[in-house]
Amino acid sequence: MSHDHDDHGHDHDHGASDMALRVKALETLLIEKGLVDPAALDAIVEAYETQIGPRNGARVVARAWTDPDYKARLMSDATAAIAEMGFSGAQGEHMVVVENTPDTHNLVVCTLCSCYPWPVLGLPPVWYKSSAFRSRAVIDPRGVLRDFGLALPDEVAVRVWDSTAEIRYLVLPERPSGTENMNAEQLAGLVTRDSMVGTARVTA
Amino acid sequence: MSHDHDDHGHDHDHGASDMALRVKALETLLIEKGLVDPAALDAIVEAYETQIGPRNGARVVARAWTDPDYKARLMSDATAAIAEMGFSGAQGEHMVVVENTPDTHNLVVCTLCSCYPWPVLGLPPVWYKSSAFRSRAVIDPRGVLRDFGLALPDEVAVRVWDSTAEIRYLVLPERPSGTENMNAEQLAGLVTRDSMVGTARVTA
Amino acid sequence: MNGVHDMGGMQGFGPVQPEANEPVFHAPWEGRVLALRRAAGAWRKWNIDFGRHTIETLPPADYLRMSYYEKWFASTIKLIVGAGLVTKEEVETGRPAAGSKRETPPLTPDKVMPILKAGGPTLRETNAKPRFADGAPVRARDINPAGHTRLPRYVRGRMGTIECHHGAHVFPDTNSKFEGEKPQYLYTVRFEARELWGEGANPRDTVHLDLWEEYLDPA
Amino acid sequence: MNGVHDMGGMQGFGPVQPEANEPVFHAPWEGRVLALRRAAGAWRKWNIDFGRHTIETLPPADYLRMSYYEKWFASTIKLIVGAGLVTKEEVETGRPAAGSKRETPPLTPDKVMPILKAGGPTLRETNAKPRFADGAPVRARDINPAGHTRLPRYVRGRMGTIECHHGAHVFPDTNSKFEGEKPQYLYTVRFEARELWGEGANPRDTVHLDLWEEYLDPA
Repeated sequence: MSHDHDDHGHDHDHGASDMALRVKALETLLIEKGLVDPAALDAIVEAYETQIGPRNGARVVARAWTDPDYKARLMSDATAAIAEMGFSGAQGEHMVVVENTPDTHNLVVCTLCSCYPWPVLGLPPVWYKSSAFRSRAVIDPRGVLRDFGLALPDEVAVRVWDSTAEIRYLVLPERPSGTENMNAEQLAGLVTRDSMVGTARVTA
Repeated sequence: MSHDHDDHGHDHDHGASDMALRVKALETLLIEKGLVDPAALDAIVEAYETQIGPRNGARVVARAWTDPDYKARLMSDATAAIAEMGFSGAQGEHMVVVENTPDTHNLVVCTLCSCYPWPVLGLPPVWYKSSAFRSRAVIDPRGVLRDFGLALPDEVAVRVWDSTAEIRYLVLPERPSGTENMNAEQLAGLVTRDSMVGTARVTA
Repeated sequence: MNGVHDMGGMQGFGPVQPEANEPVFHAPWEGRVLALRRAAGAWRKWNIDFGRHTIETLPPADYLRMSYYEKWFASTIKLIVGAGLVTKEEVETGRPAAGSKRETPPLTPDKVMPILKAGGPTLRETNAKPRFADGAPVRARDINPAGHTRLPRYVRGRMGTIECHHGAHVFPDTNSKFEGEKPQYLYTVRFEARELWGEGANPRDTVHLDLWEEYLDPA
Repeated sequence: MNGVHDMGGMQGFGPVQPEANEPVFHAPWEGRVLALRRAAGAWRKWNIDFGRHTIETLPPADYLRMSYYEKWFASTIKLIVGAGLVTKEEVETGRPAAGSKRETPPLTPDKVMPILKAGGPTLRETNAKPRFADGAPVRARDINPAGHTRLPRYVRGRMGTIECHHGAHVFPDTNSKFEGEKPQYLYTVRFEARELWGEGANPRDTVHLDLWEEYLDPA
């Protein structure tokens, strides 16, 4: 799609540095008014930069691949099974896990905003929040998957999960062949964020 | 609806003077390449500034009010009846007239772009082309009419005409009482553009 | 295309704001854009349906931000570059490419009023019989074409009633892709507001659309 | 509200563009916006549904133009001004109003992880029986509320099948207006892609949404 207004491109750059200044000004105001504690702000940022991210979900997936009892608990009560691993809370209060099989591929979206299972996947990537993904995932999921390089045969059913309520979805991808001798930690290293949203497969 | 980005307001002013320069540059290029004749451009602008406007439609309406035979022709073949008055052509190739009555109020919109009956009403006003009008006219026509100060009782049916094809609609408003002694020319002076789109009544 | 241009039924754009004593143009450049579009159109390199689709495919955020004539201007550039009348470089520099030939404009001042008065009728002769009679119940089809269509989303899958037909008209879905006029019967279809918007709507209210035969199924 | 945020089924936004090795934040201010929103939320002056609606009611052209954290920032200002935590003038000048009292922040660093780990569950006890059994056919209602709703346009009026319920959850339509939690059964409803998008869709494909009891009628 061509964009005839190259001269408007500056808005974005202008916008970015402008945003840094405006956010700083608001933060300063709220601190001065005693409404927020700057150390609490630091702690929130640090939590999402270092602790709450897709490695959590990868550990859940790897354990489900290697521990049949855990997998059974995960499929019947994902919230509790994920909490066993120490992951819980904001934007993951009510979890459901959906399993990919040779016949069925799952894809998660939030068409109305950008709901995403934070405790297991961290903050959503830009593409997940984009209008392109939010709009097309429900009407053209196979086209979206092709954008990610994943061409599904017609025979594989696509199940799209639109996160319209407070249930959050995690895709349990298929364990790749050739990984029979890997342990859970090694397997977790293979599991990508995109595979747990449903826009990729896990490869060995 | 509040707009937190006052600092983006400049985009519009910037945009306006910028547009004048950009349009001038394109016009100059097309003239230099021999693609357009500047005198033809002047003639087009002049036509819509001086000849093709809502006074045309007002004359059609006034004649329909005063000439029962004309009104019958107008209601059965609007395109031909309007052409009798000398009005025809671009964006009015296929005309239909819809009549307001004490029981029925008609409102014209184009939800997909801004189709409008140019030969009888001229170029559309900004509000007709606005997202607010295009979106709400079909789902909340009574609310739109209230924005224009026209509160319709529930007993009056509202018919909305969405101009999705090349048929163009002209509303024949109700002739106001107290105009029994006026001639067609005087009546035409009362007929507003909005009354022929359906967002106003004609008042004496 | 289910684009942001397909606005029927959206909420959140605020009140309609009429402007008292609105001028025909708010700045001279608006009139020049209108004239340039018409004069460039006289080269007959595109049709009205392709032109509309060119506006619809502007980036959605731009579509909402731009004024009507800004959209026309942006889409006119897309049209004339796409048709090869000018190059992108010529638009950017504002100068004809070195050695480019000087054309002769097809639209001269004497032709302006005749062309505006003639317009571009879309009614076509047909030997076909209309599929639907006046008063027939119909359902608008559930189609979601990626290209241009004039079947708005808000009526798809909904039941309506044929009011009348207007003869056979050029079909925008194919004409916009230069795949032929495919003329077919065009019907005015009446939809109850309650069928479209649920029980909150006034039971007396109706919405009428002009829909091509291919957009409709018997109901 | 049928706003531009209700994007399911729209076309014309182009391809999805994944970014290789995307950082958690693309600039430090993004993280500060996230943190400010959470820390201001600790004043408990609004709930998540009101917060979402505050983003949805940004001007539509801004909604499409802004990045995610720009929208959060703009809506946070609306929230804290609307809640009376700060005044518009304070936001504009960046300084506390003369004589304004200094508060004590409710969110201290030690509470951050416990609060993030706890989240805000929306499951509520209920004595009601679910209206719909697993496997029951349902139709999503044709509602068009002006306020917040989590029933997307693309399923309204469409037939689906109950897959399961998740107990009673806080109802966003009322909670967003501070009219009560009105907890009610939340169901996962399966829609055939063909029911939503017509015959062009793959007959194997389905779309699943979590919908509250009030959004559904028996079919």
